[in-house]
Amino acid sequence: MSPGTMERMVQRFEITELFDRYAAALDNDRLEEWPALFVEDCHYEIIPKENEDAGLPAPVMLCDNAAMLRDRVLSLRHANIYEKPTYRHFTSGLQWVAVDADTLDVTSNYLVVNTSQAGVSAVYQAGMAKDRLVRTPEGWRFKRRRIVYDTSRVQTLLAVPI
Amino acid sequence: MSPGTMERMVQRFEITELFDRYAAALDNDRLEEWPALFVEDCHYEIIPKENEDAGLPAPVMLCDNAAMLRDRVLSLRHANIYEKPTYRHFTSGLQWVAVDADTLDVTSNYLVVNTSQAGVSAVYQAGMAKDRLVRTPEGWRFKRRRIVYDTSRVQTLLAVPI
Amino acid sequence: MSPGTMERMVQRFEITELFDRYAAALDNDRLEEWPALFVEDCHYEIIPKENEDAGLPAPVMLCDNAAMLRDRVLSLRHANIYEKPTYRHFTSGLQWVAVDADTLDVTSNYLVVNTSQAGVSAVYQAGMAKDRLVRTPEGWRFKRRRIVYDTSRVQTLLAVPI
Amino acid sequence: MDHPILETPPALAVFPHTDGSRVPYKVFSSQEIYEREQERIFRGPTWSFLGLEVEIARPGDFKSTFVGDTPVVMTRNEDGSLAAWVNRCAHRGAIVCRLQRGNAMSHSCVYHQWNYGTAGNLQGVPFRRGQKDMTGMPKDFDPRHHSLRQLRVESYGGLVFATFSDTVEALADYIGPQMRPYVDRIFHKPIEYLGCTRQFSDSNWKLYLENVKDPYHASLLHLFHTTFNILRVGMKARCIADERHGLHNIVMSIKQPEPGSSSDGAYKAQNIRSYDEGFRLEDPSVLEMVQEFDELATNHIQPIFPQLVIQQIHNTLVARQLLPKGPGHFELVFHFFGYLDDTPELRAMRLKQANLVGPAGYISMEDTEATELVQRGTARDAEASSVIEMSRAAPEQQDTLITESLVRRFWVGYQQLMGFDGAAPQGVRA
Amino acid sequence: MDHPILETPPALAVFPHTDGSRVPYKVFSSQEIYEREQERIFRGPTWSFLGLEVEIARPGDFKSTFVGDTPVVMTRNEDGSLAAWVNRCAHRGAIVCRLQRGNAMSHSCVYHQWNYGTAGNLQGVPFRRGQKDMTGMPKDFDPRHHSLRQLRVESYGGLVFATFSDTVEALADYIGPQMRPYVDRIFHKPIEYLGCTRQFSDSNWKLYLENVKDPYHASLLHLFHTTFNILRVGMKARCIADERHGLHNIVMSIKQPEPGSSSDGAYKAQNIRSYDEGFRLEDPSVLEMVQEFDELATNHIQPIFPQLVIQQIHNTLVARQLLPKGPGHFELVFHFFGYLDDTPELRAMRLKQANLVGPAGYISMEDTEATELVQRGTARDAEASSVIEMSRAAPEQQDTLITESLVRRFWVGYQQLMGFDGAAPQGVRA
Amino acid sequence: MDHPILETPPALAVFPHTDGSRVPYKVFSSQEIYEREQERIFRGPTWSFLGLEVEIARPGDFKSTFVGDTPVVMTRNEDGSLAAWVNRCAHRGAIVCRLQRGNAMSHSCVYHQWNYGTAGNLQGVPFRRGQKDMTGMPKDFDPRHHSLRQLRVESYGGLVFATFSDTVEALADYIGPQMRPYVDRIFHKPIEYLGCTRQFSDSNWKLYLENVKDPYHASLLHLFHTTFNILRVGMKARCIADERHGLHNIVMSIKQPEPGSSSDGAYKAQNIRSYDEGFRLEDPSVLEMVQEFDELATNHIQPIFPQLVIQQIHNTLVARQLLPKGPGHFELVFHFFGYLDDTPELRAMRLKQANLVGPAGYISMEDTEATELVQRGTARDAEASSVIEMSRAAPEQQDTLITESLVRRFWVGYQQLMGFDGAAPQGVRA
Ligand code: FES
Ligand code: FES
Ligand code: FES
Ligand SMILES: [Fe+3]
Ligand SMILES: [Fe+3]
Ligand SMILES: [Fe+3]
Repeated sequence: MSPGTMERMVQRFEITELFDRYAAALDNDRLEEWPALFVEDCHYEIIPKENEDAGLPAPVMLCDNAAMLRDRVLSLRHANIYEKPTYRHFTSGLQWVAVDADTLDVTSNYLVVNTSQAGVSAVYQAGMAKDRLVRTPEGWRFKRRRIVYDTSRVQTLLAVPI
Repeated sequence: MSPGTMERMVQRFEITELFDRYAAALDNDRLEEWPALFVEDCHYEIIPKENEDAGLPAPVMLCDNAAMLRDRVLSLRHANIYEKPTYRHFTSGLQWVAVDADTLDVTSNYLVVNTSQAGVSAVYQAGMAKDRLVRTPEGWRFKRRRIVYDTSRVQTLLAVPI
Repeated sequence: MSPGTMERMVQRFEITELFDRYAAALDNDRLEEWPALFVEDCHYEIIPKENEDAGLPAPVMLCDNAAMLRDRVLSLRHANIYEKPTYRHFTSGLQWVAVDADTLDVTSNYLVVNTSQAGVSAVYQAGMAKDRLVRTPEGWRFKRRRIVYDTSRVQTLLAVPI
Repeated sequence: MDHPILETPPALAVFPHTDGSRVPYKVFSSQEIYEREQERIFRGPTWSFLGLEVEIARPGDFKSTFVGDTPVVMTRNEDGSLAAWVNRCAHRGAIVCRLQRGNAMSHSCVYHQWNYGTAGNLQGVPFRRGQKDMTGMPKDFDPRHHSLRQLRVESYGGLVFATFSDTVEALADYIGPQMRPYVDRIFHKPIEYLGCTRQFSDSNWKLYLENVKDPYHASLLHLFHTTFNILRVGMKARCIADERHGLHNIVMSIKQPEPGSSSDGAYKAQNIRSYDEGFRLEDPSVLEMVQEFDELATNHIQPIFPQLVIQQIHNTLVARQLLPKGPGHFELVFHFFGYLDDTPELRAMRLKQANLVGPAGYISMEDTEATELVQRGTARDAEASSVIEMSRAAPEQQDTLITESLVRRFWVGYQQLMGFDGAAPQGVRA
Repeated sequence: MDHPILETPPALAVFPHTDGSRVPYKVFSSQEIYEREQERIFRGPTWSFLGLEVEIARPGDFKSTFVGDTPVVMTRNEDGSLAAWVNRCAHRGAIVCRLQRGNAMSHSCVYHQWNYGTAGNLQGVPFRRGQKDMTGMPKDFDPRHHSLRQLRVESYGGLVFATFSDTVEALADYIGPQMRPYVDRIFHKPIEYLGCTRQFSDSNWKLYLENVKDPYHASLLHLFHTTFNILRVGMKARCIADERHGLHNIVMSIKQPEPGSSSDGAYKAQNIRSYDEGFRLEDPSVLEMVQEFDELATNHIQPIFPQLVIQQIHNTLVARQLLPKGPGHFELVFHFFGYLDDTPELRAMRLKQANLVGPAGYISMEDTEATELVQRGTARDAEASSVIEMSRAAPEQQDTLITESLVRRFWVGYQQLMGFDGAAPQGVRA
Repeated sequence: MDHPILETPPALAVFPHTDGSRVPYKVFSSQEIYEREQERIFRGPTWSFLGLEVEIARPGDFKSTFVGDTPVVMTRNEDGSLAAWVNRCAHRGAIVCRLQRGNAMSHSCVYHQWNYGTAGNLQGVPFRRGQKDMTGMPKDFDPRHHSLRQLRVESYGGLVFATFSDTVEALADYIGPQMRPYVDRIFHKPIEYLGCTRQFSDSNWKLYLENVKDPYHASLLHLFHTTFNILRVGMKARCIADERHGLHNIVMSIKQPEPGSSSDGAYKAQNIRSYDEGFRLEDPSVLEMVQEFDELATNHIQPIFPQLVIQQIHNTLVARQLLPKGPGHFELVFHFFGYLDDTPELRAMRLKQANLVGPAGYISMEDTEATELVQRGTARDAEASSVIEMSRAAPEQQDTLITESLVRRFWVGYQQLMGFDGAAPQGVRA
């Protein structure tokens, strides 16, 4: 086994652990766990590929600190009216570079399948995630997560984060 | 690498190997291999999330030993009439805890895409799996597998296990 | 950890790295990187399961060397007219055997979700890949990749490789 | 429901024979016929099954469901009485109740918060009297005239039904003297709700009714018993259509109880036999049967037109709700239940026997497969007809499973309700 | 647009009252009505919003969009003028422009390479004069008669509109003297395009217009402000329908500017208050507001019928384009913009406030949820009607948000355009 | 097929010119026209291609396919003869044959096990004579009157066709004296079936026929050859429409064989040339060509109306089956084949050249893209028409690829079949 191999194996493992926790939290209605996967001073954004490709900044969701993430959850729990979705996240095409010992820049494909109250499951959104992960005492956390979605026609609404 | 890391890496690897074998068997019409991934004294169940959330027990499939799994395969091969599906299983959001050295409790998301005889592929079912794995001489096997599906409206029928 | 375990863990890791690079290239419009994942003397083929099961050879795409892969990319870039797709590849059910120290025979499930210009995402194709990987100085490369697709009814056209 | 013949364009559907033995395939695919069914059947002189009383046991409990394809909510009022209303806000038409199940002593439409009581009565309109110098609703606005559309609701044996009709007879009379004893057979003591499963089929809702009224297909389409050489000893059949209109019916397979048959499963052994050439179940427990009714029937299938099919197969008990979803689709909701006094063993057996029925059922999965084969086979041949002849020469015969009498009787009743023949429609009234 | 009454089958849609207070639900689901809307509204005497001039700033810039559901391309000609044409090749009907956006000084149809100028004029036909002994096009073929269908195009304040009508008045007159000042309020200086987001709803396009013309729902459906106890100090309302036909309107919520409110965000503090029993935002910055207009309005919602809704909410600026996609669907395109002279801070604030609007907006996500609830609630009841009574007794009142006057006015104008009443339709002409 | 004019509502479709040079776009989207096509074309006096004889070589072999959108099964009888029947059970209408391909000496419907011979004749009805005291089918039930709907079947050169018509001429005459020599050119010796690929397009089936009858688009839409500077030496064209009705035709591109061209691929070198400014293929082997016919044609495209297109492109041989799936969709099934006596090298070349055609074909993928562009471009403009003028002044000219004559001839024949003109329809009979 080449020297670098084990290091990358561990990185892949740790990134996957984080992504799986992320999916498990959002997909099983444990939204409250979601902000804890980010550092306080973070950036979270959902933006259509259409704008990203054109160099235009308009997002559908934009949070520049973890407090805004918690506010989003609070609002979804207590203020907003929407048909509660049941997401299932799937990830592939994981690519990353180590910026330094404690920083990883990661990109990946994602698919979100949603099931309506009527019990019909369908592709809700596909796209890619552009992430920066940083090492913390609790393990890797998101310093920045930019969700760039292909599915520019958002069906009905987007309440729960991707 | 923290001491626990390698242990969890190996666990993730071994769980993934089992899940991949499971998918490869069901998705490539090798149903006969499916019961062998369970211990004899096992529990297999497919139940809608709707019932699970309400604490109600009604399942669509329920086997309380491996003989019943083999019977299901036998019946699908020789007794039941249905349009043979072509499933493709996908898994994500893997989470697990080690109950003891030889027992793992695992949850995961799943997606099953099915292709009809007419050659059209579509999302057939999404949901989560709640599993208990036990270590055997042949490796990890399912002691309990509970498929909790989101897609409460089962399209046409559910012949081949999930 | 049994002696063989680490070897298979590394193999799984390296196969996954290759598959992820493959997906990242095709899914992010970096087609030019795609042929480089094959050895020069390679075989690439896309064929419907319908024919494969019947032992019939008719493919929808067939390249018997890397030059033909590069030609396909060149033609897609400069000659052919089609609505540019946005694919997202997903893989599961990874199974492999080591033919020898430098050769792996691998099978896997795949799902390709496509998003149209109108911004609608849908299942485009599902199936399985039958691959032979060989070790090269640059790492594992495809010696042979046979895409056997379930979705026999190809929607509109198939321009970008799977 | 009195439809002058004129009103019925003769071309809409023509039944070549008067005895229901020829059915034009058009009735399975025509949007126009579907629209008329919603009006003349589901909003006509019929009672539609909504669910079980135990699903809404406590005051305020509610469940969203349908009558035909009209969204309807069934509720339990504070005084314990039942109510049902169309799930369409009296203001600007929004779905008021957005949950499938729950408990609430009032229902607010999210759009402008108009508030309704459990019975669908309008009890609150925000800013009705304005605010400060805002005027609010006009003086002549009377909330009593803007309640949700309220339906007649009645229950029988714990089964809840609703109707849009003011003229249809009381529920017990609608079920009728012939069918009531069989409903009573199943609903003779308090039940426990075990949950529901749902199945969606790409075929017309009447194809499913044809299917459950057709014992002829049972042993031919469902090969589970025969494949595993499961001996059927001395079966006696009972097939009775409601003599008034043929829309309801009962189908039973009865065997005389035998010595040794009991809840301890001793029954199993003799119930299974394997042949050298045959296949056998490793674990036949799924087919055990505990006798819990005077008459030992392995099957009790009873459609109460149009939305209910009562089912007892071995020890599984299910109230199936049949919901049309356009001409080419229907949804089935299987309501599983047991009895409050079930032993843990019996309860476990009921759940295990869920393997027999529903979307994955060993002896039922073929039914939706079959109805979809008919939908696809007939789509292009709207003017062609089926040929329903089995035992046509012996319409009175009720002790055979090899018959299509119930199917023919059904279609005759259907024609009357739909005004598809010259006869003055009596609908389902005696 | 002069439709003799005869031409209108009386049955197509009947509005029980003449004041728009009763709307038959059929108008939300009927394919026939939808087809007529395409003809009488989107291809009738109206101007449809296509996009912003800044989206096609340079000569050759183009964008594919729609007028109703007809594919249309808007372009910038070499001389800087604007053009728009139906995206259907004059030869055999293919979509000519296959990209959503781009820059090209000519457009070639891929099928046979017929080539058109930016204005849609046919300028090239391959092999028109044949080749060697091949004949080519007939002598009588005149390219000038085979251009793309060209539409009238005008822009107002940087907003680009097009129409199929030769008779409708000029755009400025169409917007009209009542509405222009409010359009000018937003479009008073050069803007910067920030990108767009899209939302697809399974409901009728008019339900969305009803929604934006309905201030009554604002505080009742959108619970964000109330949930977080965000104090609304001294709000003044303004609801004005275009007196000519009621199809355009303006809705504003105005507050008197207060000492200390400024772009430095000091406004924040007093704008947020928390109660013991209430919830509070950890980071209320999303609700900051920098005063940038004489009148401090937190909301400015202005539909210019049929395809545009101008929106200013706090500091977010959006031109919403409403596109019908069949009777049961519509698409919304949110065009976000700022001003060329925005400071980086202000620009950042506009982007952060995108959290308030659009498909994931804190105070907007409920709107499509509501329109879909109405679509589903009314589908089976085409003949029933909504009850639109709020403040009906005070039609003149314009200073209240508790009113449905704008909705009623809209429906009256809609009936005229569609020829749904005996009155000689004046359409939208004064 | 004799349709009195009265029966044809004049409004259904109006062709402005009599020469097929103007086609109302309505024919591509109207459900009503589609329904009539099923009746007058696919169930009218035409022969529809089902597949190749080699696909069902052995007795009992069968394949499920369609005539129009009616499910049909083609079979090989025990005596080696061919049969075809509508895949709809005579009992209650289920699809009888549920597999795409297979071998069976009889076919049982799964629903009630009615059993049919390979020719579709009813040969078994379970419990027909009842059982014990069960009555079974009535005495007057005669199985001979309840077979599957059997179609006329004939094959020509190994191509299997079927028709619903009793009056249409024999297949060879239907193909006709003009077209037969070209069919013979390809089907002159025993073939080997290599498999099929399928493509589904969201456009009308006639758009695909227009496409294959339109050599004008070839060099303009398909840029593969030109992009890679593939020299086309001394091409000769041949475009011939069936003079009887214009529904069938042949299009060929012929080159005189040149010294050195042979199966050893020496032909390659001179066939490829690169320019400094151009692109070149690294591996041009995909464009090699072995001469295997007297006439060295790179392309042979021959539609036999309505369901077949015979194709030879270089050395790929394909029988394309065109299946309508509603007004807005069609499916294409590419049946690849070679000759029994192919060398391994030639067989390999045919498979490699599959890269040229089908859903991923270098010189074909654009065709479905184009037909969908037309479908989308014309959907809203049902009353507008295409302009089909190329070489209209030289209808007799057959040696050019720059022509739309075949397209015009097609539409004239189509109008006759559909009864869309005043002329007494001759259909496709000479
Ligand atoms: S629509 Fe229900 S309150 Fe307005
Ligand atoms: S269709 Fe546009 S050039 Fe022919
Ligand atoms: S439908 Fe075919 S046997 Fe009854
Ligand atoms: Fe059955
Ligand atoms: Fe709103
Ligand atoms: Fe072509």
